[in-house]
Amino acid sequence: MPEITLLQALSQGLWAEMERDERVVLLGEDIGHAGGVFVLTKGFQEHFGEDRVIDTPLSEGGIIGTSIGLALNGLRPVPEIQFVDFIYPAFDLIVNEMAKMRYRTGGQYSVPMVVRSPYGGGIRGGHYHSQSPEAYFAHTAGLKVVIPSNPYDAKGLLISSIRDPDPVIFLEPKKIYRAVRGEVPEEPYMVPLGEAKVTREGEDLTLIGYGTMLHVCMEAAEAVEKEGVSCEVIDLRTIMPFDLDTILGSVRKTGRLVIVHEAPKTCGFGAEIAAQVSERALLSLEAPIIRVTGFDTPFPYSLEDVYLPDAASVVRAIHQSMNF
Amino acid sequence: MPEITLLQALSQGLWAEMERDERVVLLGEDIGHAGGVFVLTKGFQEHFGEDRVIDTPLSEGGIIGTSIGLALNGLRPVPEIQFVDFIYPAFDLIVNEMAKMRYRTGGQYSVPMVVRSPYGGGIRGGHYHSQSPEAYFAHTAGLKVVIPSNPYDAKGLLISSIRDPDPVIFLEPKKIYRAVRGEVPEEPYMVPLGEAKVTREGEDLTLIGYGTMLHVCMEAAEAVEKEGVSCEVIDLRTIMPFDLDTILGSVRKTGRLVIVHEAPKTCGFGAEIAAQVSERALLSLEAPIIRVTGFDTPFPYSLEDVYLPDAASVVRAIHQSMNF
Amino acid sequence: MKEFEEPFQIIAPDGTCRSDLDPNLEEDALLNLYRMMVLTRAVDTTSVILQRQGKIGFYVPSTGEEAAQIGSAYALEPSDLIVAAYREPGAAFLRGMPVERLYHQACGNAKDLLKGRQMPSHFGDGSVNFVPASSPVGTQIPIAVGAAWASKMKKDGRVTLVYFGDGATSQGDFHTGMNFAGVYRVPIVLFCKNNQWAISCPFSKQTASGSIHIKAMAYGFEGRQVDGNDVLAVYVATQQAVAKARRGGGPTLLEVLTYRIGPHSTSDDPRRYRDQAEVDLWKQKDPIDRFRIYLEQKGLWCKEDDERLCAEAEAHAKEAFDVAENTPMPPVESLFEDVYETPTWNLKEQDEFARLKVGQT
Amino acid sequence: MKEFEEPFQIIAPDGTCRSDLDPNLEEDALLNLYRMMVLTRAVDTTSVILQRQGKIGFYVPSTGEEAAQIGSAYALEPSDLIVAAYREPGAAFLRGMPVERLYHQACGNAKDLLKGRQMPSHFGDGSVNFVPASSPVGTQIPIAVGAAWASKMKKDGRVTLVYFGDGATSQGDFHTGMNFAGVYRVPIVLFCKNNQWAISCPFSKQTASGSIHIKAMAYGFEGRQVDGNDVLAVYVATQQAVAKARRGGGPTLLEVLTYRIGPHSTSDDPRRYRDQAEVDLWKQKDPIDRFRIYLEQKGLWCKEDDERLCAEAEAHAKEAFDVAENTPMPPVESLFEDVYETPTWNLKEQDEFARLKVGQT
Ligand SMILES: Cc1ncc(C[n+]2csc(CCOP(=O)(O)OP(=O)(O)O)c2C)c(N)n1
Ligand SMILES: Cc1ncc(C[n+]2csc(CCOP(=O)(O)OP(=O)(O)O)c2C)c(N)n1
Ligand SMILES: [Mg+2]
Ligand SMILES: [Mg+2]
Repeated sequence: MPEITLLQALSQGLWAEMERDERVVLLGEDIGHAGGVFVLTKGFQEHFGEDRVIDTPLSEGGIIGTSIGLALNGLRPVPEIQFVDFIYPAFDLIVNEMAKMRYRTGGQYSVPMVVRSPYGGGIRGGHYHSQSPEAYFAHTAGLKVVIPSNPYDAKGLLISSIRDPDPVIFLEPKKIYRAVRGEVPEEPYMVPLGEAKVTREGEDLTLIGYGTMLHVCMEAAEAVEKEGVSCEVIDLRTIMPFDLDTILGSVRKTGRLVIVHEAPKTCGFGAEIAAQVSERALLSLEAPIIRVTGFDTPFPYSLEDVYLPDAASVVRAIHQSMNF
Repeated sequence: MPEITLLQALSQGLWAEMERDERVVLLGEDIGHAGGVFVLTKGFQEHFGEDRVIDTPLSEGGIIGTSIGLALNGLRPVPEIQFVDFIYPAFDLIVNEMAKMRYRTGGQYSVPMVVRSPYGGGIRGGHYHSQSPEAYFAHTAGLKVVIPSNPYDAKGLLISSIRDPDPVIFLEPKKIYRAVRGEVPEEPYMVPLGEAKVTREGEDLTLIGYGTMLHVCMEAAEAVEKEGVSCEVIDLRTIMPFDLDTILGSVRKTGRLVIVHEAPKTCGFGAEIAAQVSERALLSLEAPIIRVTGFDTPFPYSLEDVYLPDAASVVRAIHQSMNF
Repeated sequence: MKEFEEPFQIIAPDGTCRSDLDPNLEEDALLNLYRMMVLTRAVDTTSVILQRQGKIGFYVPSTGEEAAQIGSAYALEPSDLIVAAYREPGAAFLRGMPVERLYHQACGNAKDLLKGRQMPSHFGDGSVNFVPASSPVGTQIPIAVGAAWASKMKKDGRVTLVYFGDGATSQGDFHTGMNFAGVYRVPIVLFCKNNQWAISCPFSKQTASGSIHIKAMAYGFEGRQVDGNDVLAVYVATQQAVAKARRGGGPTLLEVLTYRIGPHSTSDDPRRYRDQAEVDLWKQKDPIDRFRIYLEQKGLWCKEDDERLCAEAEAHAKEAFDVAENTPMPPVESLFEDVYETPTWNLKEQDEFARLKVGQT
Repeated sequence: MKEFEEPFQIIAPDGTCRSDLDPNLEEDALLNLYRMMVLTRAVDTTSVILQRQGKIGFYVPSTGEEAAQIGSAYALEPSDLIVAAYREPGAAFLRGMPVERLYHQACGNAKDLLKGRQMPSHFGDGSVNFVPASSPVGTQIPIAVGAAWASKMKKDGRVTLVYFGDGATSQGDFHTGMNFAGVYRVPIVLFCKNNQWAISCPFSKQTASGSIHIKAMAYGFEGRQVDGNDVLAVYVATQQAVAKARRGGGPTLLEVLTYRIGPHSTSDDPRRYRDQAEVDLWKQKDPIDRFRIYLEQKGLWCKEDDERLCAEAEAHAKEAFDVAENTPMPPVESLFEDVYETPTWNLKEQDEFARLKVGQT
């Protein structure tokens, strides 16, 4: 199988779904003629036409709002928000309409659609090109939230999201768009939503990450292996609904948990995992659950490396947990 | 001291600050001529004039956006969002501008302002007149989030918020606007932000609530007292920054914790408390922390009593914790 | 220039008709329009009473705005889509939604198509292509534009009509919806019921533009002002906009001038903020009275007919409510349906918890 | 009707001047305008090279848009407020922000007034009443309207000018800002630099309205189209709008027609989406060339002057960058300042953690 980047895998998945299902339409700023600011949709408009790969005016509210209508009237829109930091003009439409359409109409209408957006830090983007807002969406009933960490999952999860009957927020870790490569089958395939993946088995401590941070977890796990600490690493993949069984199974085995995410700590998604685990597996815990996260500040520019969780910080947290 | 309602206390606090500081201006839909949909600002426009009590067009984005500018240019706006369910058209302005203005300008500009809004269920409002979105704001660095539960605190916290140098989201539990009365000094006073209040001392279990749910906690505490269970009840009052010391002190004493809020469970503010407590006081915990919360659904209409945490549910959680 | 023209009118307030503009509808059609207007008024009157009696929790009256609702909905094909605000029950009735459904929704009972999840007056009925309202003002606009756009892409020949108020035009959603409608020339009628008030905000304070139809210039398509208390004018103007949309001519903004005779909702007391004199003035332009005079002048209607119809309509409303009132509440498990197509584990768990709570297990 | 008029112009592309419209600025003033335009161009050219050399991370060029920036900023009093987008360095320089500050900001170093928190090209300087840009397109509009409104309330005589692009007019924030500006008649100049592109989106696909100034009709105040490559026209039009605002006449929308000669930013390659022919056409309308011819025709300027000035400006830019390059990075603790006026407990704790991380404890 060919090795391709995460970005290429997403591009492939999107292309495959557009070939398979003519109801799939893409819309967003600069995605067509220019091929997207990350060149993810390069060649799409030439192939699928301007009616299915739509360059929109500069309005996230317009993009999401009309996408909801497109979905409600039978299409399968996959709107792109150029950077997720710019999704908030559409926040009302997302939380009050997209998330609630099925519920508020008693199931008479539904809006299957996938909002794709690059998220996260690591590209020197300062506070408006680096945010990780997954907790906002995880807290919003009616949304699914998906974050891949590698090319294989990226393609499979994107395809599953597009075929899913519910609206999905699909966050793409832009830092590793090109940095992470992997083998990806050329044909379409699905990676089911809601299932985490144990990317490394271990006995002593569980590390949970997703997106870019999964790789930080893996790096930390490798680092402490030399010291004889065996970490189990879980790639959450779907944030909502998250795979609690896999998490609990692992923590019951290891007794120790470190959660890593880029988003600010307070009310970040790590809090939910910590709350669930300490509620359901308290007696298995041999040490406090530690969260290694971004700080409770807007995302910085010059000091982004200080802001972002790195393997060394995760290793420190592992030590802290092991020495408890 | 006269007994007044929570609504009257807020009205008094607002009036007092407008008298004290002419930079304070109110703006919102229907707040002036009509006196507000909850009649909280009745008589304000007559007294302070149309330039300080401003009826705005129907645009939350306009209300918050211009308020940010008013604050940036030296005023102290107190915008009202008629129901917090309608705050999201301004979400971008809140999270990307209001919350970050001081940070992104390196402290050159700041926007002291208080966004007031009725929140929460219990008035048969269905999903658009009942939401509790405090977790969104608590997760946003740069914001303070305040929720009073009684007239005394309401007035003092509102005055503190207006005098605070940072932007504050001030959520008013509309279900108890008129249902809760209490003694309130006529003169202005401050209740400091960031400090919780122990509204009932106890030994066996800690209950944490805020807003309407504080009263549910108190009711549950009274109910189990008869059984010999002594609950300590904490009124959080400020959600961000929350008073971790008071929480930890209490849990270290009681060893048991039940958190109650109306917002959906997943990624609700209860998760943050649970995560903090289980990180910092794990060895004090004699039972898993339990969250009694709204469901992970949009807020319903007919079945709102099933949706909302009630004393009986809290009592069940207390039993569960005590029997662990 | 459009903005200096008079609003489009066919029947003058005194019932006289511009025969050159009369669409010459058949007798049945004319009577049908009238009946629907009267039914809408009867439901309104009944509902306000029911609310006062504590039998329903809330209601949004549309008295005075019947011509705007009925004339517009009548211009559509059944397969066309309506995306509504909350003040258009008449449009739903005209489409075929039984009055009973409005009351099932108002009661939030087990037969409510919305399963008891929204406040009253948020009715809707997918079977007649009438999307239920949500409360946030303005969101329906870009959504409707998207729905219309889908029709253009699918070439299904459908036109979408979206209702919104004068207040809604201040929202960002109005702007982005209008802009996308213009750029992609989607088959939509943007139907603004300018009833002069947004709760307590008079139109003069909502915007400085003086009118709403003029705002279409900012988006490169036609805006048109219509006398909203003249059911024929509303019908003809909407029909023309629909025809244009259907033949690929793109969107039209209609500003339909009418008046909110009643309170904003049963929770509102308009005496706090507006003069009765203004209301009285508009009462003289009552759309039902005006159309009745027209029908009478045509010899199609008489006093006895009217008395019978009003009595029937009132009885119909009451009977419909009786059925709704006697329908049980939705079951607890319905709380957890429709969040997703298939409930997730957390919802299943919470469903258990809810049953425990109500003592079902 | 406004929308059929030609854009306001004083100096034609060939340098000839409509003497009836010439504001007859003093020689010093004219030369100052020219110098600032040249400086802005020099900083642009230098910065793009610095970015290619990897010395700064990112840059937003404004080549071709100098007249729009300089002419407008020159129409303001120092105490007036500018709320900027990211493509107006010239306006900041004219106000008195040293070029060094732009580079401190671009380097995000310890002397950056923004403390290293934003990407390059988000400069600003409170000491010259120039609010730094944030990235979200459009948010500055309602904020600026609010700031102007505060001036009206305080009667401080200040006028606010807000810059935004053609793309920004599609955002809801444009709409709500414009609407509030109109309703409250605030002293603001809404200055839209229509540079024909929003990244890859040509103006023709941004809106179907054909122009931007026409959109002011939707808000009840004046919109005016100006030749944005004519620094005198920009100055005069802005000056008139400022004067009107200052005397209580309310807001003005200026659509200033210019062209983004370079890429959207150093991350962008416009060859992917637009024809070089179009660029070349606009290059012939270069605002600096045009104004130089005017000055030359007036006998105020010659080739040697120009060579000297260009060399000076380039040297100035380079020196400024050198200073910035040799300034250390902000300290770790600066990360936790300014989130709130006083750091909260969680930030203090995280500050400790951060120091541990970088090995400072
Ligand atoms: C986003 C939002 N803000 C505020 C409200 C509260 N609200 C409900 S209806 C209304 C007025 C609407 O006026 P208009 O659009 O003219 O429609 P009308 O009620 O006159 O039919 C307001 C302010 C809301 N529902 N949604
Ligand atoms: C809300 C938002 N959406 C998208 C972007 C990405 N973006 C940055 S600049 C830009 C184009 C802006 O065009 P215009 O307003 O015409 O200004 P110009 O860049 O031409 O000066 C886009 C899409 C953004 N910064 N903010
Ligand atoms: Mg209205
Ligand atoms: Mg532009």
